Amino acid sequence: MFDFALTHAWLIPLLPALAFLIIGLGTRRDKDASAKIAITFSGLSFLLALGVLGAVITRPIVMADPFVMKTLWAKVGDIELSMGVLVDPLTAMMLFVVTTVALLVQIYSVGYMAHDPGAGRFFAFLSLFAASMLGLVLSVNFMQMYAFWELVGLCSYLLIGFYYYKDSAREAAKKAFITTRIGDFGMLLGILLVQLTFGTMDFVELKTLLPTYIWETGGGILTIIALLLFIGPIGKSGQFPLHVWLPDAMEGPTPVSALIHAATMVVAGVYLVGRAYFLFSALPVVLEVIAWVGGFTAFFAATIAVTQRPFKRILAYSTISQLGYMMLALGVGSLTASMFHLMTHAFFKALLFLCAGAVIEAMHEEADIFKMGGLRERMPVTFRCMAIGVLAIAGVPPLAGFFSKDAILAAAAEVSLPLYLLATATAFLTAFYMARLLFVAFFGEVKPDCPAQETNAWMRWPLVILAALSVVSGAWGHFAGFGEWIFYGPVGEEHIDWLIAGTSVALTAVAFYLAYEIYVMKRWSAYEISRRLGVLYRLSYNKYYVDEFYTVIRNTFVDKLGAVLYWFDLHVVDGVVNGLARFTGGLSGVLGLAENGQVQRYVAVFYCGVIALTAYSLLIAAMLLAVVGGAF
Amino acid sequence: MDFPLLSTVLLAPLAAALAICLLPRESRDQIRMIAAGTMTLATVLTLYAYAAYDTVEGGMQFTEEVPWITDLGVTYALGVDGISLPMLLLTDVIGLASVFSSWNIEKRTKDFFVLLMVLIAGVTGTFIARDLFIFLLCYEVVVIPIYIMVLIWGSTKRVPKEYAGIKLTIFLLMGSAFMLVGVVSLYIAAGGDSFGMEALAAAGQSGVLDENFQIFAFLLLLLGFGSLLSMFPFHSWSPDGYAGAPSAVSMIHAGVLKKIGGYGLIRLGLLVLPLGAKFWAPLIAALAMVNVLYAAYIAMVQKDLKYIIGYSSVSHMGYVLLGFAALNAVSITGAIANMVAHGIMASLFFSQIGYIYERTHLRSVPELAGLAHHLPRLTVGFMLAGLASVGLPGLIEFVPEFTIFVGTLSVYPVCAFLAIAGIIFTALYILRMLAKVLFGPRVERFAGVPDEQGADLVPLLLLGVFLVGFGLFPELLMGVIRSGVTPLEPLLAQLSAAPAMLGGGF
Amino acid sequence: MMDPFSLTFMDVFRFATHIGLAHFLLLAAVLFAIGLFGLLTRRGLIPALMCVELMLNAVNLNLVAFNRYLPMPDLSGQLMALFSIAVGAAEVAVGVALAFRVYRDRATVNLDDLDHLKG
Amino acid sequence: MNDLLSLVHSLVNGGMDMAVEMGAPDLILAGIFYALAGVAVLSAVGVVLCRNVVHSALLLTASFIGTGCLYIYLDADFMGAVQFLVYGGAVAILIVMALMLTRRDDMDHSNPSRGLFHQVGAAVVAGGFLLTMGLAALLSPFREAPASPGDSAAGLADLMLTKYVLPFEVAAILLLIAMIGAIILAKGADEA
Repeated sequence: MFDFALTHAWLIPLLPALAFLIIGLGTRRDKDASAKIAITFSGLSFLLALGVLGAVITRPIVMADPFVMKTLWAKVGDIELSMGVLVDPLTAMMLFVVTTVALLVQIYSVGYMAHDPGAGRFFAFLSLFAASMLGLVLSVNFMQMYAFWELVGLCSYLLIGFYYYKDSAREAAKKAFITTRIGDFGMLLGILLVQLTFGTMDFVELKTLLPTYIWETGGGILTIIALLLFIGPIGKSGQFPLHVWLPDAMEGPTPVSALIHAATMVVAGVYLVGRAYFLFSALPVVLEVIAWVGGFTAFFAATIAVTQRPFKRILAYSTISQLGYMMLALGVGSLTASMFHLMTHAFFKALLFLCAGAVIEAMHEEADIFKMGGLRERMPVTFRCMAIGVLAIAGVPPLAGFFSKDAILAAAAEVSLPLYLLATATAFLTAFYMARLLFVAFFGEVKPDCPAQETNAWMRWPLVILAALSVVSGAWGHFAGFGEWIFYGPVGEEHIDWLIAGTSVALTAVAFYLAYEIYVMKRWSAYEISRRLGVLYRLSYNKYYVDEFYTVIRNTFVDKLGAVLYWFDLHVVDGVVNGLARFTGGLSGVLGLAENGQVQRYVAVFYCGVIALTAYSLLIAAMLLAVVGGAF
Repeated sequence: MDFPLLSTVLLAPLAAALAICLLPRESRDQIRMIAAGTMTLATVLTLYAYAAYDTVEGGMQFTEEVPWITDLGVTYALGVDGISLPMLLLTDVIGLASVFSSWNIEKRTKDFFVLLMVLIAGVTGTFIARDLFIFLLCYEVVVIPIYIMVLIWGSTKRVPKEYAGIKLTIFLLMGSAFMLVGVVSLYIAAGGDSFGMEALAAAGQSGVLDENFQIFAFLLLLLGFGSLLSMFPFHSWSPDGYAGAPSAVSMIHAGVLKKIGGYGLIRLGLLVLPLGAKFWAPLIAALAMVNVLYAAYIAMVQKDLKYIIGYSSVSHMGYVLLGFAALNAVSITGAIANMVAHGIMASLFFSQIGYIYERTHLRSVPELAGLAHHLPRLTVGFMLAGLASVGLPGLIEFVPEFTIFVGTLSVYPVCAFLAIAGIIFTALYILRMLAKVLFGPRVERFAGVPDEQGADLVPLLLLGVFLVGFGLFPELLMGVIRSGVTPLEPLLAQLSAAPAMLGGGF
Repeated sequence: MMDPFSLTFMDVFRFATHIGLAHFLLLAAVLFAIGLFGLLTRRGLIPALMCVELMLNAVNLNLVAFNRYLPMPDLSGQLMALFSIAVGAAEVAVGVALAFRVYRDRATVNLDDLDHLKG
Repeated sequence: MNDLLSLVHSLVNGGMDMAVEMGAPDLILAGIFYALAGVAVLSAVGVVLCRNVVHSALLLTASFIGTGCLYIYLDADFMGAVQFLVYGGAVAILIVMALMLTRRDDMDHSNPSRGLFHQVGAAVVAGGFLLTMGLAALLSPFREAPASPGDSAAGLADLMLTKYVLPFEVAAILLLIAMIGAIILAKGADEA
């Protein structure tokens, strides 16, 4: 049965794609039918993913020897572009995570979208997204990955802009697509260079070709290629400086935020680096760049999250920060830690977002956390799930985040002290802002006109399942030997460095305490603190003005330049054309004197021509005679 | 092959034009039915040819030959190979779609469809002719209907339609004048006994035409085909022309007619004048790069939908030129595929714009908003075309673009790099346009606009099927094109071995 | 071939008295030129037509003269002139009818007033 | 009467003989040529310059007749006859008729000419034409052959019905068409 799943792994992305087609062409007007179809196909694909996982464990399939099936998609010249499936433990883990979260989110959406007339469309897009993401995970080569990479970008665009009648959603969708497109540009260049350098884009073949290549020619060009490739993940995984789209992406319906912009799509970048880790890990310079980009992003986003007020935006910056963590882990050489955190983060971040969705729906679209309060009593189940999520992301043992974050900190500590300190500081900030979120929204007094009620069962059960996963996945991964399963290079040793773990737990505790004092006990005024911090606060609150910077860039280099070029086109290029036309017109005016409509003028001109021709032929004849001499 | 399939495809629209001529002015229904029926027949036959074409065998198939003007060596010779077959398919599919796009024409319906049929026949002829004389003849047949159609059924926006029409026509004629000189000098230089393309190509590749002549003649052809393909700086007719033309003409023009330029460059430029092509290739690459970026930038500040798509098509033609200039099998495959891809999506765009314009008489982006509320089908059409033009996988443009990039990056690294950067700008202007026109708050003035249905829906369905079909199964397209490009490989290998002559290494 | 600088009076006299092809060609040229001058200067449509007839005659004269003086096996030249006369006659008939028509439509046969061809 | 005829005949014959004896038949032929050419040219000049268009028409006839005589001089008797009949007769009458139909006012100034500027321009064009054509005529080295004796009418008839039968028929059709066309033009299609 596991073998059946393995050999039919290509069905995993195709099933949701089929659901998309059926809904899109048939049932999109029928909400219930659409939901049923989407969930059924996702469920099937989840079962198959479980089967694949089972096959990987039982067979066993190891990282060094993946299972590959592929088929020719297009052939151009002598380059074969193929599509297929590549299954190794990494893939299996991703399949499991993606199908699980996707299934749960779809179930949740039944409740969440119950009153939206566009729900059919919503389920179609969700299915398409699941298909694209699963196709990306199963990629056998860079081309396939790029193709599905673009498709998940499309789904993200469609889903962020799902409320297309809202200007903000429309703009956010556009921004997301274009920002990630900049990353894709770099990635595309990298992929093309891979093809040109190695003559193939296939992961397995590249893996075998690479060592010889480096041995023979060194890493110069490869470094450029890898850096170009890395631009893609910077865009997709919201790393600095292309992170700007991710917070805005929260304009989409909340389940989308949970599925795409927290749990799955944004980790595509991390996954790409992990999938091509044989390439990146061979190039120390690139690794260092990745580590610093990741570390900086993690800290940078955390400092912004501390001051934000909308519920989902805090979570969005938290996502950016956690993605930075994953990148950092990759940069310091630990594929295991990164992928481990990817998995746990997917569960608890999806949980947090779904809770956010529940809360915001209960609050009738009110997103500002300072307008909530006391929700603990109104929404007990949501509160408990939320609390579990917060504790998990803050790294409180024995929840999931503790194990994965600890693995990253340990890996960073081995490589570089500054990076470790940065990561630890981020951990502290993370605990603080998550505690702030929890305390402000769920503790304290219930606001007088608060409409919040507990959510319905469709939305509640996915929360509970995700909460359970957030609790156990870390410990399960840790004790079941995640590191022996997904790794690159030598197998990482599974142990907990108690010094590092102790430090981070202690810092977390301090952060929780501080948040409690400020936001629950009100011992210190948050307002006072922000006023004291002055510039720092404003920078953080305004997200370091990155968006404004980009707006200026765009206005100057895109719109103004476009206007200048248009002027050039109208007045120079077209000017020449019209000038030529005017010149011709003028010339025809002069020549037109010969043709004023009077027959006699025509006759005169005609005979002038006759005379000229005769004179010319006489001349020729005379010259001929001169040459021939007295032949006549 | 006993049944004269290609002749039927070529002459059916002419026969339809004749039949429509004989009908009274008032019988609009019969006129439209004849046009639609004829184009359906042609499309079905072409699809049959496409399916029956033997890609393993390759070469010219479905050939027909009848000596015509024996003194000049003119033969009525038709045939399709892997390069022209996709173009023929494109012509008939877009032709059929354009008939339905013009379904609601009220003004002088009869004249319109007569001209449209003649136009389609002319374009068909250029692609299936194996004789240069027939090629030129068909090309000239195309020009006049376009002019008349712009004048009578066109629309005046930024520039008067008379200006747009005459500009378009003059550029086309100028191109054909250069072409004519090039072709005649070619004919004479090759011995002056045949206009057959195979014979000329054999002469060109066997060294009968010396290098200087090739360089000179290629320049003439480049000026001709280049202005047809809206190569910078000969592009300014294209946005103005599309803006002035009725939507069927825009569709055929952007979708197919422009492609005659690229097709001619490959069929004549490369095959007959390989050394000339090699000489001018770096210049073409540089201009192509300008095309891509320059037009994309300008598209960004346009207000009129047709201008946006007009400049967008100039930009996309840059990719075709770039693929041609790299002169290797991969890039040329990409160039041909890109012509097909762009044809489908540009005509889809124009048909959708035509629908909006027909119903609202608006085409300016700031005046349109929130159409998705009232016109979901139109929205699907716009999104499909827009996303295809952004190069999304699963739609027709992805593989061709990717192929061109793979083929050109090693030959012209800088040009290719900048041209690839064009994908960002393309995304920018296309998404801006889509966002503004389709999305946003509900606008009540568009509430009464009916969505596409019946005949109006046909272009969307027809072109959409190809857009998605060739996108999901690119081998359907690439396989046929490959069979056309494979025979060129020895020639291309020979060329790439020779040193670049003009600058080189842009 | 005559060298214009070594012509003596006798040469000229001999040329003037020995009528040959050249004389007829010159005569035809003179007639033609007169007709042309008339065609360019007359204002009326019918006088212009008359001048055209003069020019046609000059041409016919040429044809006949060629037939007479050049080595010809048959009378093709004369026949050409005959056809030319036929065509010329047809032309006169149509031309006069046209003039009549123009006169009826526009009440003038003045060529100055007939400039419809003007773009 | 007979005597008178024979006298003239002998006079002419005698004159001819005398002239031949004097070694000057060329001179006489030249005189005839110049006389006929003078008639043709001077009448042509008159056609162009006369102020009265009726005079022009009459002089045109004279010029035609002069040309017809020159045809006879060139051994083209039949051509001369045709010239007299067609041009000297039919065309002249046609033109006079047309003049009568399109003229109402004073005949004395019925053939107006253009201004001096136009006249000079026309003179330049015509002069240039005469110059180039004259030069061409004088400078061209024609190889002249002696006249071939023969019946011109018979020869033409022979050619017309054998070698040139198709152009002959075409010319006939052309004349027919011209006739119908002229009638329709003159009468107007709606009336006809």
